[in-house]
Amino acid sequence: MTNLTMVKAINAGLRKAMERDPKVLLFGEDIGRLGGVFRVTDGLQKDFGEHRVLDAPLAESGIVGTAVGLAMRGYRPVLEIQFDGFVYPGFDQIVSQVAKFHRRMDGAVAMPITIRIPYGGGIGAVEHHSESPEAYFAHTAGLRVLTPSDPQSAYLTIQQAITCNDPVIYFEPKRRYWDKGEVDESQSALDLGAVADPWRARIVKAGSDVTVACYGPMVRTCLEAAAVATDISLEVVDLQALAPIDYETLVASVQRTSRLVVVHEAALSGGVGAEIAARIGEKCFYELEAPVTRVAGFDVPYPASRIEEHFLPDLNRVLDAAERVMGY
Amino acid sequence: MTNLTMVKAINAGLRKAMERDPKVLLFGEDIGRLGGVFRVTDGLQKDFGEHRVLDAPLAESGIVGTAVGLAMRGYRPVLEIQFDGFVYPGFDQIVSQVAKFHRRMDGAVAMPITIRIPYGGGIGAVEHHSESPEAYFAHTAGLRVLTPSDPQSAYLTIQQAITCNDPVIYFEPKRRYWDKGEVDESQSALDLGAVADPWRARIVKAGSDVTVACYGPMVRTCLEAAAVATDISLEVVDLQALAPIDYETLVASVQRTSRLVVVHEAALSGGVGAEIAARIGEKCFYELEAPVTRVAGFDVPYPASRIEEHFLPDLNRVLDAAERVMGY
Amino acid sequence: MADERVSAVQLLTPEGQRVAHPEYDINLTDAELRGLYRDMVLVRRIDTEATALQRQGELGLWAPCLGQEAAQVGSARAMAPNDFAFPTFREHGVTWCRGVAALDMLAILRGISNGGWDPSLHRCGPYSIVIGAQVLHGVGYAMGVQFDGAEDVAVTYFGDGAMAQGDVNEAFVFAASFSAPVVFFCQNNQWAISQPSDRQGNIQLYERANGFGFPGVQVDGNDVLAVLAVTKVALERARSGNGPTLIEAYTYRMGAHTTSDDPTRYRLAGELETWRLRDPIERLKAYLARQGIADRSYFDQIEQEGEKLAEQIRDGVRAMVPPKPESMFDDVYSEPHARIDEQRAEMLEYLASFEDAGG
Amino acid sequence: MADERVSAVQLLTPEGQRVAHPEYDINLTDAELRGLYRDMVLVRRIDTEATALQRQGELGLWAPCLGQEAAQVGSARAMAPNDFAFPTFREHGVTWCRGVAALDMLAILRGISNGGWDPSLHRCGPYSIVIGAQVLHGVGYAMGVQFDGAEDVAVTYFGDGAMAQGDVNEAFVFAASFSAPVVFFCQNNQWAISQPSDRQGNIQLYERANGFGFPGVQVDGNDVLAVLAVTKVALERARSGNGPTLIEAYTYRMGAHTTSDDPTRYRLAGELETWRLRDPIERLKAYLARQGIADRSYFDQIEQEGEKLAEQIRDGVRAMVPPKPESMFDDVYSEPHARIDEQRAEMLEYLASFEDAGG
Ligand SMILES: Cc1ncc(C[n+]2csc(CCOP(=O)(O)OP(=O)(O)O)c2C)c(N)n1
Ligand SMILES: Cc1ncc(C[n+]2csc(CCOP(=O)(O)OP(=O)(O)O)c2C)c(N)n1
Ligand SMILES: [Mg+2]
Ligand SMILES: [Mg+2]
Repeated sequence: MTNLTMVKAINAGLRKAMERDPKVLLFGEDIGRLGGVFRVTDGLQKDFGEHRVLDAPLAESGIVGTAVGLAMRGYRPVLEIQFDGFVYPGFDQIVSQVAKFHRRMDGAVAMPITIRIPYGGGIGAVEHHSESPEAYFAHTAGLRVLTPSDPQSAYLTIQQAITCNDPVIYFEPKRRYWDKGEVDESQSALDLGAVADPWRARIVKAGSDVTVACYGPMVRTCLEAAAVATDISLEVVDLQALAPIDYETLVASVQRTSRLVVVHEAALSGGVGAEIAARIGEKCFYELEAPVTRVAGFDVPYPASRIEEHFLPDLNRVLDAAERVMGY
Repeated sequence: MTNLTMVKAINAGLRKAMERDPKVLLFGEDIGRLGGVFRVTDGLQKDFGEHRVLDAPLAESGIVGTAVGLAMRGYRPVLEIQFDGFVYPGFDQIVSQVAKFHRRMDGAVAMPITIRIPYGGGIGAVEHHSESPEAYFAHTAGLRVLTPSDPQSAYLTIQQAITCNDPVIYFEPKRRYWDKGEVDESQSALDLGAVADPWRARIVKAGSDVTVACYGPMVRTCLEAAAVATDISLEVVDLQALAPIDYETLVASVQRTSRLVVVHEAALSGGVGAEIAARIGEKCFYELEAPVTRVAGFDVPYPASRIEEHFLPDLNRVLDAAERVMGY
Repeated sequence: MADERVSAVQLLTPEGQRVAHPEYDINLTDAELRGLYRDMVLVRRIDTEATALQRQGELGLWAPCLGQEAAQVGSARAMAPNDFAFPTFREHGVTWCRGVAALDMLAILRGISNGGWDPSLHRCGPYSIVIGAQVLHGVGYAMGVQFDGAEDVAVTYFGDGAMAQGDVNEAFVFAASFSAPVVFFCQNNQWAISQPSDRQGNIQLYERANGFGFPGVQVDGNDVLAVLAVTKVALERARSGNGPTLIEAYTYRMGAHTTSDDPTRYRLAGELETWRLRDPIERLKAYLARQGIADRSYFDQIEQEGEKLAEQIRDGVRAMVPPKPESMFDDVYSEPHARIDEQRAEMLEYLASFEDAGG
Repeated sequence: MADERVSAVQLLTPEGQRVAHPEYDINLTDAELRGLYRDMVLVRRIDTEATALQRQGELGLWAPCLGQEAAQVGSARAMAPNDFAFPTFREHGVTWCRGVAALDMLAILRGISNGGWDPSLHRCGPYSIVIGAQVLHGVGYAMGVQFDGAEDVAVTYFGDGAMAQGDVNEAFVFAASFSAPVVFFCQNNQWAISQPSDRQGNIQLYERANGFGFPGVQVDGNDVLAVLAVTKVALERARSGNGPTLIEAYTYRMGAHTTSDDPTRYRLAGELETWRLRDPIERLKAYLARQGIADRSYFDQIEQEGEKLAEQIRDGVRAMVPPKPESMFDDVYSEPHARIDEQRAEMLEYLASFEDAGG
């Protein structure tokens, strides 16, 4: 066990993946000598060379589009999008090519592409640097979406994303990049399936009154809420995978608690929480004692950083929602 | 009253809007001499000139991006995206610029841009020509989303979209382009507010057992289902606006029927139906006799045209869902 | 060429006269020359048949390559077996040369598949529909070749209209930056649906390349020999590590954009007449006949081969059956996916409910 | 310039010697020359102060324009009042010349706004952050000018890195196609964060223009006179209906990419030393002094003006208060919106619940 930040944990996971498979390439803006603006790829170009860790020209569609060609040639590209708000120039290649190529070719061509995107708010950044675009990708057939919440899950799931033969949009909660945690570096993705299936939700804190479903940056927030909630027992579920979502775990939890609060930073309307509310509303129709309640960002463009704290769900808003569902 | 196809009705609406305001410009690929691949702009370049109806180079980001500049100069651009699947290269300009510019500038700059997109399946087209990307835009703060369902609503709402000072993504149900209907061309957008508010849902068929919420291409399908449903009385609600959705009308309907089926062609997970299910689940928690049930496309890339009929919701699937909600 | 600005490499005049070129030349055997003729005639036959089948309602759509056979066959025949082609929906001449079966080309248009063949088998990508997208794929593939230390080349096809797309220009940047072994083959068929190619500015398209740091060359796209010669040089350049070339094949879309299009709305009939005189097949035929490389009996034989192929296509297309509805769930992912399994099961159950009702 | 491939227009040597140029020249009054000096010094003072304020935690971030003052001031001072600038986040010299108050430039970085000023008031767009996006806006604006029959010109700013973006290249296509009155002003400051500008291929950036059908010119970006002269010509060209020009101002980013960046990770200190000798302000100062256009007392006076400005900025920034939380709902739409009203009400109610609890 080592105590690592999430940045270092992802770095270690990338290193493992590159050691394991020479076809794994890293590709993105400023990821080489600089090591990425968040230093996630720090040292990897030095150790693996310029043909394994490639600095890309400043063009996101170009990065994703050439990755499709690299995949056709048998490579396993791991892309870094510098910030969440800069994935949109690459949206067409992601949605029309990466997501659809395997189906288009009746399975003859695989698209084992991982697209890493630092996402979410809470770091006081300027516009376009604090977006939560996960719903766009979760709604796109052909993609898988993963997001880790702590160093250990980051270390494992980044390897699993790279090993997966399907395209994975890998959202890294940038405000948690510098959180530290114990990481078991002896675990290898090859025998992870049994230890930690990335496509399963994790109950990170058991509880009995209200299930709180969350992911990425909000897991810590919800754990903090659960810790201070004196008279309500919260069960915190880290979804981990946003596409497909593990409803088995979630339904089982809601069947126990009868109440569900979903928490995310992304705008409320049409967010991932909407799909969860719809599904749980169906699957747990008779069990629910209160409507599925969402705590989310508002339906406005991400605000200037000095007021983002009012946009982002925090401990108080989670508790407020928990109290509301208990009041039904 | 004239009997017009939806294509002709939109053409008439565009003409009205252009006559009313010299700042209205049409911009898109092949919309001039050819009149657009669906002939929606037929004859308009001839009548208004090459500076009012502009043929654009083949570059969607360029079309949307220059429209932002045109809007800054005081124009009111109405863009045509040739097919649904070709809006993605323009996604960045739509999401990061068109949607956010007004807020960014604290209201100092308006973005009265209308983006017309023929959408949906049912015409037996090749890949990328039958997409239903409305959820991406409905989830994007700063945009409004409208979709007409028949010639009369198309004639009115296209004018209202253009008159609106906010950006409107205007989805045209291409499989209904050739449906005919009575259009009252004497109605002008200037006095439409009272007659037909585009932001209000329309109850297109009253009923008492199940509310069926739908929009665009599915409205006709649901009306047909309602017509053949002998033992269940369906109330068909044409949402018209997908952002913002008129929950007032919808909630009132569900309060009467206690049951809701939502129908759309777009993929189920994360579709507009998810948000509706989530909201109605909240707002009508005590009234609902059955879970909100969705009839939608599957979570797969749009299939080859010879099997698209199995992807698209049809009369039978709507009836099947209605029966299911009645069975609770 | 009529247009004064055009400075295209030519080895065969429209009348079928062989001319010399200071930079580009090519020596082909008689058999190779006859082969090029055969390719072009058969591709045109496929094209005509597909157009006819579309009219009969057997195909949903068809994008004819009529008039562009020399550009497509000449460039594709220049490729080595291991080179990789990235075509658009109009490149039937390219897919033909890559060994894709005619019926497989029609699968998309028949609406039974979105692909049609295994790219690795033919070293030829699918018919790409989103304008410009495949050009980046070609560059990425070429980068992979480079990292492999291999000597293959990627050839990406696109049209004059595509030169406006961001993706195509980004492809130029990436190719130049990595000095990737790729050939950009642009067929300037004068039209992007209704848009004339000069709408993009008062300049020849091949000149775009220089500003990105690699050479551009314009070739008479209706001259199969010149196209072959120019492409060979570009391929060798790429193969030997000298990076990309942009080839502009100056040609003409003699047919409609697709069978859904009505070109009389935007272009004058006279234009078509001018280009009929430059027909790529007639040109080579005249040369072969004049040189005694082929005679009437050879031409007739190819004609017959074409008729037979057409018949096969007719029968084959009619026999093509749609896939099973539930196949839409196959290959969406290559690893197990709960949501897909659930929805497939739902569909099957739903479909079965009709059978029960019927039975 | 040290780089042999560089062929930049220069009117003032790094030593402040006035040299002639066959094509470009300019005659400025002494007052104008002093004005350019004043602009550059004050812009640098704003820049230094902002960098300091960021270190003190008063600003979230700062993107210094250190070293690029001549490129920015020279081009912006060439513009007519009604011309319209489309800057990026680094163009403090441009916004300064467009009359934007220094404190308004800092609003974004203070995190209290995503804009900061009214574009129509200054005829200057906001600091654009998504690389390349504003270049298309500039072209669209210029198209509008053209449709209006007006004579304004749009000047769009972007960096060497941005030359790779699809949007920038599409902007070239649209501008050429419509012959739009726009000037593309690219500051090649040698770096796009950690990427050296020659990564885009072995060619000078200004040469990109020719292939799109309009002229490109390279200017010594540290020579404010040359920049002004070259920009004036491009503006006149656009104004008189002759379409776009690409100007590559060859300069150097002397500071970090932003205050979050650590350039020692990717570039050598020697580079900075070389460019220090080409400092744009020292160069003009030497010329002014040598020519007797300004003397020490003038320089001191500007220095003092700078100190006063810096003080104003310090005080002003500290006094800037964040907007009300509920302001995030303002101006999302310009017409009533039920969902927004509902959420604003919810927020206000929620916030009030704390006040109740506290009171
Ligand atoms: C991104 C995108 N936008 C629009 C279209 C619709 N479209 C199909 S072909 C075409 C014209 C293409 O012109 P060109 O590149 O010259 O190729 P050609 O059709 O002449 O072979 C257009 C606009 C598309 N397929 N993709
Ligand atoms: C679309 C997009 N991708 C990535 C970024 C992150 N980013 C900000 S500045 C920058 C480098 C820009 O380089 P250049 O265009 O040369 O301008 P400079 O910073 O040198 O002024 C990058 C990659 C961005 N802002 N937008
Ligand atoms: Mg063409
Ligand atoms: Mg730069």
